[in-house]
Amino acid sequence: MRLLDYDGTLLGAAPMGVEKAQQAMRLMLLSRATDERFIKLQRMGRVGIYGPVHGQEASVIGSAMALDPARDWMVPASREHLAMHVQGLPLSSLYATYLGRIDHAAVPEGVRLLPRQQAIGAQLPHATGLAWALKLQRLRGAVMVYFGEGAASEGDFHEAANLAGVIRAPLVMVLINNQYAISTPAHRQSAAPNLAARAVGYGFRGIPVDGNDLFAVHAAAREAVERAVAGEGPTLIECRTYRIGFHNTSDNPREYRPDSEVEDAAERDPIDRLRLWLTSEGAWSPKVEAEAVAQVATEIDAAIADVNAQPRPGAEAIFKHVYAELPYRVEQQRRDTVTRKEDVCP
Amino acid sequence: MRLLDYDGTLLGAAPMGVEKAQQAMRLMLLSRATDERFIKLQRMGRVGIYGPVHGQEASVIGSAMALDPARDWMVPASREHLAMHVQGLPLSSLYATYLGRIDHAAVPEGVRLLPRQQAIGAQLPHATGLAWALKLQRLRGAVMVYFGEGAASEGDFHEAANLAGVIRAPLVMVLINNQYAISTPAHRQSAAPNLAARAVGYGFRGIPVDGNDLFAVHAAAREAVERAVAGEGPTLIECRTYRIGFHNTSDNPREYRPDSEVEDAAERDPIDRLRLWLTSEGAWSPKVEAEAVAQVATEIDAAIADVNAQPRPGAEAIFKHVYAELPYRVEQQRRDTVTRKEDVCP
Amino acid sequence: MKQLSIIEAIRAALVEEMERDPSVMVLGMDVGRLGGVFRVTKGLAARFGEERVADTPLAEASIVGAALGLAIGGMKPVAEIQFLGFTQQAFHQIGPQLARYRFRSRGRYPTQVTIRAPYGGGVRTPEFHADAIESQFVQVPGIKIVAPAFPDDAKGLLLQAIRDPDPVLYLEPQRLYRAIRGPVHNGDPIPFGVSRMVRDGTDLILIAWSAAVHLCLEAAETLARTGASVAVLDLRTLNPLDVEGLVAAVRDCGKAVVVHEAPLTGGFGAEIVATLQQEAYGDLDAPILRVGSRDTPYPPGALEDHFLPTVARVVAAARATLEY
Amino acid sequence: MKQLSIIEAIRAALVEEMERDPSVMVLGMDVGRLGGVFRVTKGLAARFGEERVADTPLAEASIVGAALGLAIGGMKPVAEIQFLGFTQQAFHQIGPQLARYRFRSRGRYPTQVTIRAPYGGGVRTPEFHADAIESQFVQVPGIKIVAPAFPDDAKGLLLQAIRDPDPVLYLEPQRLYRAIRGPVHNGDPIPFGVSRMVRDGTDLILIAWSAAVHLCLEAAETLARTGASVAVLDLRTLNPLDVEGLVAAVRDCGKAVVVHEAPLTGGFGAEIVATLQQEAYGDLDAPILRVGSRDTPYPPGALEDHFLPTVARVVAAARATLEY
Ligand SMILES: Cc1ncc(C[n+]2csc(CCOP(=O)(O)OP(=O)(O)O)c2C)c(N)n1
Ligand SMILES: Cc1ncc(C[n+]2csc(CCOP(=O)(O)OP(=O)(O)O)c2C)c(N)n1
Ligand SMILES: [Mg+2]
Ligand SMILES: [Mg+2]
Repeated sequence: MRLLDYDGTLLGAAPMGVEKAQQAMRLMLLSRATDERFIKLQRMGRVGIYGPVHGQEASVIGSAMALDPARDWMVPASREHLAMHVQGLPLSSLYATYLGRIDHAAVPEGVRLLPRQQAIGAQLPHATGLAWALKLQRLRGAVMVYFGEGAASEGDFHEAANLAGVIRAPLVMVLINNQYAISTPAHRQSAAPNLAARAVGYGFRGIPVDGNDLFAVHAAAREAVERAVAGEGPTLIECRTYRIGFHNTSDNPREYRPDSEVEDAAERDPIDRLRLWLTSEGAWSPKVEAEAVAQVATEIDAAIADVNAQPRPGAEAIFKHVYAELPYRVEQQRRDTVTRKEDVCP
Repeated sequence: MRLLDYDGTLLGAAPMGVEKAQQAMRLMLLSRATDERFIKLQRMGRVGIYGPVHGQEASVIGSAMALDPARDWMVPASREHLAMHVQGLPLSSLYATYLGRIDHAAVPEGVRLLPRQQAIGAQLPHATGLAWALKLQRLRGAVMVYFGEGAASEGDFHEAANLAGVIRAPLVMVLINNQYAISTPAHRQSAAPNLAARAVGYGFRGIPVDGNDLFAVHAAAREAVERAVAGEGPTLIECRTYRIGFHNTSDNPREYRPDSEVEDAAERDPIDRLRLWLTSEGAWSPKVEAEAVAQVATEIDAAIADVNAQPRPGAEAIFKHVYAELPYRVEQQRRDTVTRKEDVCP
Repeated sequence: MKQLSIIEAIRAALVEEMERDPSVMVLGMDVGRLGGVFRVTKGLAARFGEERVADTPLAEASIVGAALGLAIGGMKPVAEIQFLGFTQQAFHQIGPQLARYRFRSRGRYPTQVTIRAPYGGGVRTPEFHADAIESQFVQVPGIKIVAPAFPDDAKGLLLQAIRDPDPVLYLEPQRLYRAIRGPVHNGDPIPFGVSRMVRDGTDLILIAWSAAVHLCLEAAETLARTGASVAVLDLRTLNPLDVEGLVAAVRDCGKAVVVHEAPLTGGFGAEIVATLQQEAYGDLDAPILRVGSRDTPYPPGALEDHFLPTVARVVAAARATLEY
Repeated sequence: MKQLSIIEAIRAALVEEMERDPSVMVLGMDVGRLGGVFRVTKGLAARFGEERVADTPLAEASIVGAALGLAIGGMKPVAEIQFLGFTQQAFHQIGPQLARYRFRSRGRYPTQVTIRAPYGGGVRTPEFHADAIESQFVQVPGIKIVAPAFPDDAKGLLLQAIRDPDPVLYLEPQRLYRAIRGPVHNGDPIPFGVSRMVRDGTDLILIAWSAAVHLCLEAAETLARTGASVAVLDLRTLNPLDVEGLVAAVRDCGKAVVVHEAPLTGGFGAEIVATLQQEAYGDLDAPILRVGSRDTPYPPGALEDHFLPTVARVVAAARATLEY
C-alpha cells in the first residue's frame, strides 16, 4: 500500500489535512534531531547506549498519530521514541531514560503507555492481554503494539497474535520491518516475502504498507484502530522501511552491509517525501523548515535541561518498586546499602 | 484435498496400489486394536495412562508410509504410536513405554526415530535441527515431524517453522488437526480456519488435506517428502481429522462435547472409507478382515508377552544415561540408592 | 467447620474472590467448560461466564504475558498453568517480565497476577508433570512463592495471593489434591511469610513445604516410636521466607533437617541451610542435612519412588543428625 | 606463550575445534558476517563458510532446540545465545529438552551441544543483558555449567565443552572479555570439576567463579594490607562441582566466604554453603557468609554499583568472618 509516491505525488486520498501533515513533519524532524542529539551525547559519554529511528520516522509517527491518547493504549518496543511522545509522554521523561533518571522516566499517571521493552518481542503478549482487558471491561479503545521483523521470529509474536485472534482483541500490531535485526537481514530472518501475510494464520487482517510513506502508514493504522474499536478484531500492519542508522551506538553497520544499500535507501527518505508533498501544497518551504528545525532544537534543549535538573537516583532506587512492601531480607539489604552511603555511582 | 470420498469412491489417481492399501488397512486395524488393548490394560491398572489414536489412523499411517525408513527420519509427538512402528520400532518396544520397561522402549540403533515427546510442541525445533543436519552433511533424506493443532499454538511451532523456511530444511511438518486439545476445540485454539495457510508466513508450502482419507494424506506426504529430498524445502500438511476417542485414559469427553458430534465424526471413519474402496476393488472382504483382526490380535499378544518377559527396571535405571559419566555427587546418590536396595517399586 | 479437600479449598477461594471482586478472572488451558484437568475450576464458567473463566490456546508464555497485560488493564487474573513443569515454556514471561514490571515501570504498573500450578510427584504422571522446580523461581526477585500443604492454608493463602498487590506463584500439591481433607476456615486471607509449626518437638526440627510436610509428619511419627521428639515446620511461603520463624525453631531444637521434593543440588533447601548457618550458627548442634530428590531427571512414574525423598530417607537423615 | 584476551581465547578454541573436527559448527544470532555482537566469532564465517557459522533468526528457543536436533543428526553445534538473560526465552528447550535427551532416549541420543553466553554486570548494559542466572541451571540435572575467569581457562574449558559428550552451558564473563589478557596454553582441554586456587592464603578462603574471582583477588589484596592471609578459590565449573577441592580448601583455612554476582537468595552460593556445612562441619570455625547482588531486579546501568557485590562488601564480610 502506497499513497505518497517517492517524488511526493499523492496517489490516492490524503488521510490527513495539511495542518496535521505539517505537525507530522515537525514530529519527524524532532525525531531525527533527537537521534542526532543522543548520538552526540553518547559519544560524549553522557548516555550509555542509544538506538536511532533514522529512516523509520514515517512508520513510527504515522502510526502513533492514528491513536486517540485519551482512549487508546500504546505498547512500544524500544526504538519508537517519538511515538511515545506523541502518545503523551513528555519529552523530558522520554529523554530521562537515556540520561539515567529512571524515576523521572516513568510514564505519568493518565498516559496510556507502557514502558520500553528490551526483551525482543516480550511486549506482544502484554499488548494482547491489555486489549483483552479493555474488551472484558467494555471500555472503548484499541491497543497499538510495536515490534520489528526480528521480533516477529520470536515465539512470543506467534502466541500473542494467535491469542489476539481467538479473543478478537482490539489490537493493532505494527511490525516495523526495517530490514535488519542488528546485522541479520530480513531474508535471513524469514523466507516469507510478506510478513503481513502471517495474519491469515491467526484469522485476522494483515496489510503490508510502504513504511516510508507517512500517509499510507497513517491510513492503514487509522483504519485498523477504527476496526479494533468497532469490535472487528486485530490487524497486523507491516511497515516496510529501512534502518538508515546503525542498530545502536555500539554497532558499525559497515561490518555487514554495503554503503550503496544505505545510499539507495536514503533516496526513499520518509521526511523528503512528505516535504515534497507539503511543498507542492504550498504548506512548506525552506524558511518554514528552518524555523521548525530551530524550534525542535529549543525543545530538545529545554527537555534535556529539565532532565538534568532532576536529582540522580541513589541506592534507594534499586529497592523501590521491587515489591509493594519489602520482605524482611530485602529490607535488611536496603538498610545496609543505604546506610553505608557508599554512593559509588557517578 | 481429498482422493477417497466418504463412500469409498476414488476421486483421482490412487497414490498406492492395492497391495500397499491392504497393508495400510492392516496397520490401521493394528492401531485401533492397540488402542482397545491398552485402554483395557489401563483399566486393569497395568498401564499408567494411554492416549488413543481412534479416528486419526489415516493421518498417522498414511503419512508414515510416505517415509523411507532407511533414509528418512521421524519425529513423533505422543499420539502417533503406530507411525513409530511403521518407521521401524518393534511393536514390543512401542508397547514397552506403557508397560514400564523404559530401556526396552528405547529406539534401537539404526531406526531413524526420536522418542515420544510429552512437552507439547517441543519436538518441532528438534526436527528442524535434525533436517538441518542432513542438509549440512549432504545426506539424502527428509524429516517428518508430527504435532497437533494445539501444539501449533506454541511458540516452538512458529520458531521451528520459520527457521526451517530460512535454511530450506528437508522437513515435512504433519499437523494432525483432530479438533481438540484436551477439551479445547480448534476454534478456540485459533481463529484461523486454515492452519496450513500458516506456511505462507514462513515462505513454504502448506496443504490442507482430509485427514480421514488415507490416499489424500499419503499423496500429500509423499510429494512433500520428495520435495524435501530434492532440496525444495519444507512443507506443512494439515490433516483434518477428528479425535473420536478420549484425550487419554484420564479424560471424559462428555464433559465438554456432545455425543452427537462424535457420532457424526464416526460416520467419516477412516478405516470404513478405505475398506469400502478395497472391497470395491475386490481386495477386501469380511473374511479377509476377520483374518486380519485375528492376526493383529496375535501380534499384540506376542509383543506384550515379549515386553512382560523383560525385567522391570530398578533404582539403577534412574541414574543411567543422565550423563556420560556420573559426577561425584550423583554417583554418591546412585550408590546410596542402589546399595540400600529399598526396591520400593512394584 | 467444613471439611474440604485441597481442590475444594482452592475452588472455594476462587469462588469467594470472584464473588467479591468483579475484576478477578481465571484463564488457562481447559479451565472453562472442563474445569481444568483436575477440575479445580469446575463449575466456575457456568457460574461466572466464559469471559471470566477463559479457555486459552495451548501456549504458556502467552497465558502469563496476557495475564500481565490484563493486570495492567485493570483485571486481577488468576492464570492456571496446567503443570508447573510447563512454566518453563513461559519462563521469560515470568521472571524477567511479570516479576519485574512494577520495578520497570517505577510503580506505575503493579501487577496483581496469580499463577496457579499443580506440581510434585507420587502420582505416576508422564514426564514434566511432576517437576518440582520451585527453586528456579526463588531467584526471581519480585514474585512471591506460596506452597500450601493443607486445605485450610490452601484457601487462606490463595485468598491472600489474589489480593496481594505483587505477582504470586501459587504451587498446588498435586499428590494431596484429593488425598487429604481438613477443616477450612470461612475467613480471612493468611498472611505471607509466616511459617507454621505443624508438630511440636524438642530434639530436632524437620523443615518442609507442600507435600513434603506430610512426609515429614510421617517420619516424625516413626521417630517418635524410638523416643525422639521431632518437630515439623511448614514454611507455607518460600518468598517471603520466614527467617525469624526458622531461626527461632532451630534455636529451640539445635538440630534440623530440610526436606524437599526438588532434586538436592540447588534446591531451596540449600538457601535454608545457608540462611540458618549464618543466622543461627551459635545455636546449631549438628550440620543441617538435606533430603531431596536425586540429581537426575524426573524418571518415568514406575521409578519415581527411587527418585523422590522417602520416609525412610528422612528418618535416616534425622537419625544421623540426632546422633551427631 | 601467547597473551590473549578472553575473547581471543574463546575464538582460538573455536577455531581449533572447527579445524580439528568438521562436525563442529557455530550457530546463533549475528554470529556470521558480523562475528557476534562482541565479535567473538569474528572471521569464522570467512574461514569456515556461512554454513558452519550460521546466522539464525531472532528466536532463542529454536536456536537451542535446533542445536539439539543438529547434535542428534551428527553435528557438534556450539550455539551462541546473545546474552545469558535471553536463555530464559529458551528455558524449556534447555532444562527439559537438551539436558534430558540422553536420559529420555536411554542413551540412544547423547547430545553434544555447547551453549555459549556472555553474562554478568559492570559494563552498564541495558536490562536483561547482565542477568546472572546461572543458579537456575544448577538445578537442571544433565547439563554441565562452566564459568571461566581467565583467558587460559576460557580456552581449555571451551575445548573440553565442545568435546564433552554432555551438553554444556559455557558462561562468558562479559566484563572481562577485553579487560584482562593472560597467557594461554596451546594445549589440551581442561577437565571439568577441578577448581583452582588462584591465590594462596591461610586465614580465610574466598570462593567464587567467573568475574567475581577478580573481585575476590582485589579484596584479598586489600585484606593482605591489614595482615590477613586470604586465599581465593576459582570453582571454574559449577556442575560438576569440585566438592573435594572445596572441602580441602575449607579444611585448611577453617573460614570461608562465597562471592557471586547473582542475587543473594537462591544463588549458587547457597549450595556451596549447604554442601560445606555438611561435608566440612567439623573444620569450620565460623559461619560461611555469602556476598551476592541485592535481591532486586538488575537495575539500570547507572545504578548497578549499588546492586553488585563490591570489593568493600567482600572485605567487610571477610573481616566479619576473620573476627568471628
Ligand atoms: C529476546 C532477545 N533476544 C536478543 C536480544 C538482543 N537484540 C537487541 S535488538 C535485537 C534486534 C532486534 O531486531 P528487530 O526486532 O528487527 O528490531 P530493530 O532493532 O530492527 O528495531 C537483538 C537481537 C534482545 N534484546 N532480546
Ligand atoms: C507444553 C505443554 N503444555 C501443556 C501440556 C498438557 N497437555 C498434554 S496433551 C495436551 C493437548 C495437546 O493437543 P494437540 O497438540 O492438539 O494434540 P492432541 O492431544 O490433540 O493429539 C495438553 C495441553 C503439555 N503436555 N505440554
Ligand atoms: Mg528490524
Ligand atoms: Mg488436537
